[in-house]
Amino acid sequence: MDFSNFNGAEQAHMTKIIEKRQMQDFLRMYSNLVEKCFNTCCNDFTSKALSTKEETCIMNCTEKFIKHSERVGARFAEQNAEAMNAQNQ
Amino acid sequence: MDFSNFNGAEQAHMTKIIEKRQMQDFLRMYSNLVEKCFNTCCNDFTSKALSTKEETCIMNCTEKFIKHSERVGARFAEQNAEAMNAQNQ
Amino acid sequence: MDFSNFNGAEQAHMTKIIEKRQMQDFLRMYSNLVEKCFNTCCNDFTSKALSTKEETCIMNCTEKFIKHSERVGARFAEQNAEAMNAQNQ
Amino acid sequence: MSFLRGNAPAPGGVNADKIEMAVTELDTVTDFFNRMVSSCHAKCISTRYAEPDLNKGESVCIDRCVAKFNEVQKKVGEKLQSRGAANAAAGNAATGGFTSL
Amino acid sequence: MSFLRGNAPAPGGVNADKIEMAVTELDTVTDFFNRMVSSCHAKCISTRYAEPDLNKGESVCIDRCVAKFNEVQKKVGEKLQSRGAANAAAGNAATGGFTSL
Amino acid sequence: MSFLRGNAPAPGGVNADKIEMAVTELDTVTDFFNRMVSSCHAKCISTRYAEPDLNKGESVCIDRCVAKFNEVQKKVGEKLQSRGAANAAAGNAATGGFTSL
Repeated sequence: MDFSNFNGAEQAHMTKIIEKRQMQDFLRMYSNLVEKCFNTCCNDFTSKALSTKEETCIMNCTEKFIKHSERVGARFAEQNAEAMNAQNQ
Repeated sequence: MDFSNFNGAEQAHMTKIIEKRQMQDFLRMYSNLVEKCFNTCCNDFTSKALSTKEETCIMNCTEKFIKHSERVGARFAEQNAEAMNAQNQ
Repeated sequence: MDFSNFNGAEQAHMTKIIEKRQMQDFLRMYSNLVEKCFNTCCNDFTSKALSTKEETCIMNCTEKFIKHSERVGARFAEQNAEAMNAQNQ
Repeated sequence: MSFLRGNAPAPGGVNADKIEMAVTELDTVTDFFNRMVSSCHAKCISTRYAEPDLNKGESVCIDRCVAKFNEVQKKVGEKLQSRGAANAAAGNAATGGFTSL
Repeated sequence: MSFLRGNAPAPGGVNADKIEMAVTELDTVTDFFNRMVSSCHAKCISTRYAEPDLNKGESVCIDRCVAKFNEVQKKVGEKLQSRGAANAAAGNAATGGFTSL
Repeated sequence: MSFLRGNAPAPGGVNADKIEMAVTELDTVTDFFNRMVSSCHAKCISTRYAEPDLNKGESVCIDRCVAKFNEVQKKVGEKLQSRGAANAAAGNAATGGFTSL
């Protein structure tokens, strides 16, 4: 996004909004992760405690999802940068 | 949630917001129920009227979903209360 | 919806809000279409370019979804009009 | 956000509560419509996407699907109303404990 | 929307930032609860809908499901915290490039 | 919520419409990114979760998936633009009847 035509007050406003969105995005990713990993890893309800196998699955699922998001984010940023360069030429 | 550090005006504001959220949550549950029960119960589109079998399924689906939500809510509240007690000790 | 009891200023406000919602609805439909058609049509990740087959699928999926939405919208509007007539009699 | 304005009259004679209720209604109908589009798409549209047009079978299916979806909405609405008190309890359970002032 | 009010004191002595934080907390817990309802419904409730009541097996399943879902929330939360810095990086990648002022 | 302020200049010289448009853009890109993450996760990541790292096959799949998802976005966007008038009609059908003042 391009904020070069924003004055100081407008930039300050946008910074506040972006910070708020980032917190909301983080919270959304958190509950999203809980839901996704629970749905994939927990299939035995004969006990209320997490089994060792389930716990390992949850940990790997969380770790892998974050690495996945990071990789998607990196590729996405590269493509946006390329698109922006193409536009400026 | 703990609103003990809220003054009178702030508590009044929160009450209004919570009331609004409760209405929104109810409307969301309503459309969610329609979607979920329709998707599960209606699979015959040779007629536009609900069959007796479909209608029974819809009624049971609705009733059961509400009882399910109530039970989840009760267990959830218990766990929160326990967690809060543990924190205060 | 019935805005007959809205004064001029209120109608102007509602018009602005509705315009904003229509733009948001359009953007939501756009990303929804991308997600839905991608999920259905793209299943081969041995290449990063869209195959001819995938591209045809994406185009048909998009076109068909729009026609589907239009038809649902038309039927929905008819039913609402009928319901409204029934109420006024 | 009428709650941020207290009871002061809004500029230009706009009743913020009236606007808020109309917006809630608009959002509710839109949400309902979007779910109907999505459900009927899943029920009626073949995912092979061999052609861009709705075929006869799909078109007829959509018409019936919309009618049925509306009927389901009515049935569920009646059920929720007849349950009244019980629902209120469910609502409280849902926000159980953490929204009491 | 406290950001539209600048630093002016709100009418009636309301601290808009405090309200905003409480609303974020409320929305987060509600979202979490709704996902728990939905996940446990998928895990525990038979979709045949032959009767309107929860049977014994479903009831027991719900109780365990809620406990397990909460445990998963804790585990995932701990993981995210221990990853701290890495997460911040992910957050930046997610909004990569397009939110820098 | 610029519509609640009428045409009065906002405090501190902030153009509320400009802010609103930037926020819409931010939310649109975020929504798009989240759907891309979710779709590519479903396409590329094995749900066995035997180890915490992306393996070679998954990594390559993600790279291609992102490129393909972006191409699909372009194709769909072009289609929507070329349909222009028809889309406007669809938008009206969607909010059919209930939003006319």
